[in-house]
Amino acid sequence: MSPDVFLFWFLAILTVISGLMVVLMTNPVFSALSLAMTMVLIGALFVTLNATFLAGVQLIVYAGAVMVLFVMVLMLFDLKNEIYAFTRGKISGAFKVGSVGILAGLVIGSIGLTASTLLQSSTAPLVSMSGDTTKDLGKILFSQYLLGFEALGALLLIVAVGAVALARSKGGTHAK
Amino acid sequence: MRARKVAHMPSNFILEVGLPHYLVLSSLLFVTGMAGVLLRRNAIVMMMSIELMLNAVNLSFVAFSRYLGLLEGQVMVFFVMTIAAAEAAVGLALVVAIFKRFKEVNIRFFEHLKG
Amino acid sequence: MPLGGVLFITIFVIIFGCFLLFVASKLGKRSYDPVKQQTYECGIPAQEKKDTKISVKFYLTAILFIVFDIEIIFMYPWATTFRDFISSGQGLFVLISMMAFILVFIFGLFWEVKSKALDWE
Amino acid sequence: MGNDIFEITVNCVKLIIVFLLMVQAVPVLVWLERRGSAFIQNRFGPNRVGPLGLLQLLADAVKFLFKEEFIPEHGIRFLYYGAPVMALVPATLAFAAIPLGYPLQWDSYIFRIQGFEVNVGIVYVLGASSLAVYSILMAGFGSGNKYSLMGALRATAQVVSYELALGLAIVGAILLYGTFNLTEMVAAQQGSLQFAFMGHAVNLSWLPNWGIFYQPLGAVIFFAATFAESNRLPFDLAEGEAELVAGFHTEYGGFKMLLFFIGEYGHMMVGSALMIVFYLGGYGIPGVTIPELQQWAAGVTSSANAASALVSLITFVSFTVKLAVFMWIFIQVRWTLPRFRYDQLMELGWKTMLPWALGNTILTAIVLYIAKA
Repeated sequence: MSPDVFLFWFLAILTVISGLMVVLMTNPVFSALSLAMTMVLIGALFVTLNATFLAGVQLIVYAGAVMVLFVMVLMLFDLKNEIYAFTRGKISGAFKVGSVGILAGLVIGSIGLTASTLLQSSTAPLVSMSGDTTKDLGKILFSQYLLGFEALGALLLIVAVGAVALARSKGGTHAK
Repeated sequence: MRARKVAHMPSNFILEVGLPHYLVLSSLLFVTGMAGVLLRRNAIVMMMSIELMLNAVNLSFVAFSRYLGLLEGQVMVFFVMTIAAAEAAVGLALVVAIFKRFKEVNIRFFEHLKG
Repeated sequence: MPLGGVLFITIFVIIFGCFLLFVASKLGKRSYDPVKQQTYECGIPAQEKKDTKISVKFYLTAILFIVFDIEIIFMYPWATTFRDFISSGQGLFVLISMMAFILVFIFGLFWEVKSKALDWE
Repeated sequence: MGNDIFEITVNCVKLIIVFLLMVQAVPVLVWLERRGSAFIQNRFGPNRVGPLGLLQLLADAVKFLFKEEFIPEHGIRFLYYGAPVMALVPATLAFAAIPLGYPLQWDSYIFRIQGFEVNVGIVYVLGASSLAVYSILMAGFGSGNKYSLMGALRATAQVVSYELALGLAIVGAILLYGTFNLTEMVAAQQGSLQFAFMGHAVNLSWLPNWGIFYQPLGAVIFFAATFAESNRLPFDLAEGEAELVAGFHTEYGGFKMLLFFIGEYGHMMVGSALMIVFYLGGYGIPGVTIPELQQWAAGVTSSANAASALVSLITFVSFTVKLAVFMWIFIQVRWTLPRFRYDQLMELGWKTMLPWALGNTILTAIVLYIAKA
């Protein structure tokens, strides 16, 4: 077993476990922490796919910013283990789990059936991407996708204004 | 057709890692996130599950980008990350506004907000 | 990128830290006393935790951090490739488009300052 | 295959050495801090145990080891014990990516004096150190104490705010070097100060080609932000004794406290090391280029391997000296300046440092464009 393959399996198993913990933990703070771990592991998986810059961005944006916000809000509310953490009603719960399972089966089955024809070659990339894709990413972002980039700038402005307005609604700045 | 299958199918599922592996992993994570959205009652945990689904999609974008040799997938991931972060910021702002008013984050409670 | 090295040192550090904590917990003497287990509360009996009031300001700061952090992250690919764009003759175009982006950034920051979202009391 | 195993073993041993280097620097720094603060405040400081009190820390460590272990009543066990362990991880990960010396060449094998080479060094280091927030939050929530929680939230808001100024101050440096790679950045800063401006070649042979001469404002903002990132005075609002007892580590004692200490000093070292790499020429020596050094080393010993080892050693010592100077600045500042008020702190971060860093970025881009086009 080569190191790369070992790394993939190691990361994949850890990712699935921590992903399941997000859903199964009854304490929301633990859910948030395991989601942060999932994000870090997905960043590591990005590295195995040669997207090193994106892996760094994943760490900074998701693990370092978005999840910090989630954890902070949970601590602010100080939510204890919930009595009704999961959906009530056995039938509807079983129905939901079943539908999710069917979806998983369909997707994985279709991937398995088409694995042979997927991209013709499924183990080696068609065009070998050089080790450093960061500069190419910058070039493509600032030529072909410039409009989307500027639009995202405007979106972020709107989010900054809107989120602050929402958070400060009802006049006061302190939680009651 | 059969000849190509022999030539290109990963000879060993465990020893050779390729695109299908990443896609299966991504779909597993997506389904986990979806189960979270359907089963959990806490609005914040539901939003976290949505983040998990978005991450799963990002993983498949990057995998396709790597195995197709196209960088567009990575640009897309960049955009998805931004949108996801924006969604988290606004969504949590809404939840905090509701919590401040009613002291409740259970999703059942939000049904009472109907006009 | 040395992913194996990163994982190795992470796991090593976690094991190292856990080992130290374990050794320290085994070596110290133990005696049970309910007063000792109480949380620190300046010498008076600990009160209920529920009534801690925490300013929503912290959470507001975190939201603004996310937004501005992403805008800064967008500058990184630009910063690495700007020299290449200059030498290929597209420098002015990229400079202007980035300045438009930064202008939006400045406008956002200005708005936050104006609306007193960044003021603490 | 044998080659692979050799490579993996060498790298693992090297990583452990880098980690231990960071950990063993902490007792020395604590001693330096205690003696230094005593010197600044006209006291003696620890001077009883061993020569100059150097063994004081050994005694402290033994005392820490035999402290009684207990967990607070409302504490959450996993978070309470996980936080100190987690405090070690980000600093170690970030420190391992920093080039500490010129690569050593032994026959045909190139041995890097750095934990691992990362081609997106800056983004990786920032990402790794942004995980430090979790340790603080875990400690604050796991202790089940309101002072801990409030200290943790304060510390998080502060670290997060200054991360913006920190990240933005670096953009100027990235523009200057056009790369994320820390080794390439160091290589770009060797030699004497020379650049081409609008077709004129400028050469100031009496100054080293360091980033601080191109990015003075960026360097100042970056250095100030590292103070806030490592929660040191004048930015240690998280543990304002009068208001919050000891912040997020109120309930911690013994070895758990020591692990937080290692994390804090680790962050100081990472911040100083990054400052050196971005703005002060990394492991280079002012006035001497690497080829000159190699020539000199070749004159000292006849063996090429020994000469290369000598060059690596000298560059490593140069880096260590610079690091020591910065650590001393950290200590001096801590014992000289008073603490900020929380609103002043936030005001400084958001309304002063962020706009100035933004201005620095714009100015750098425009000057770069004028100089090159």
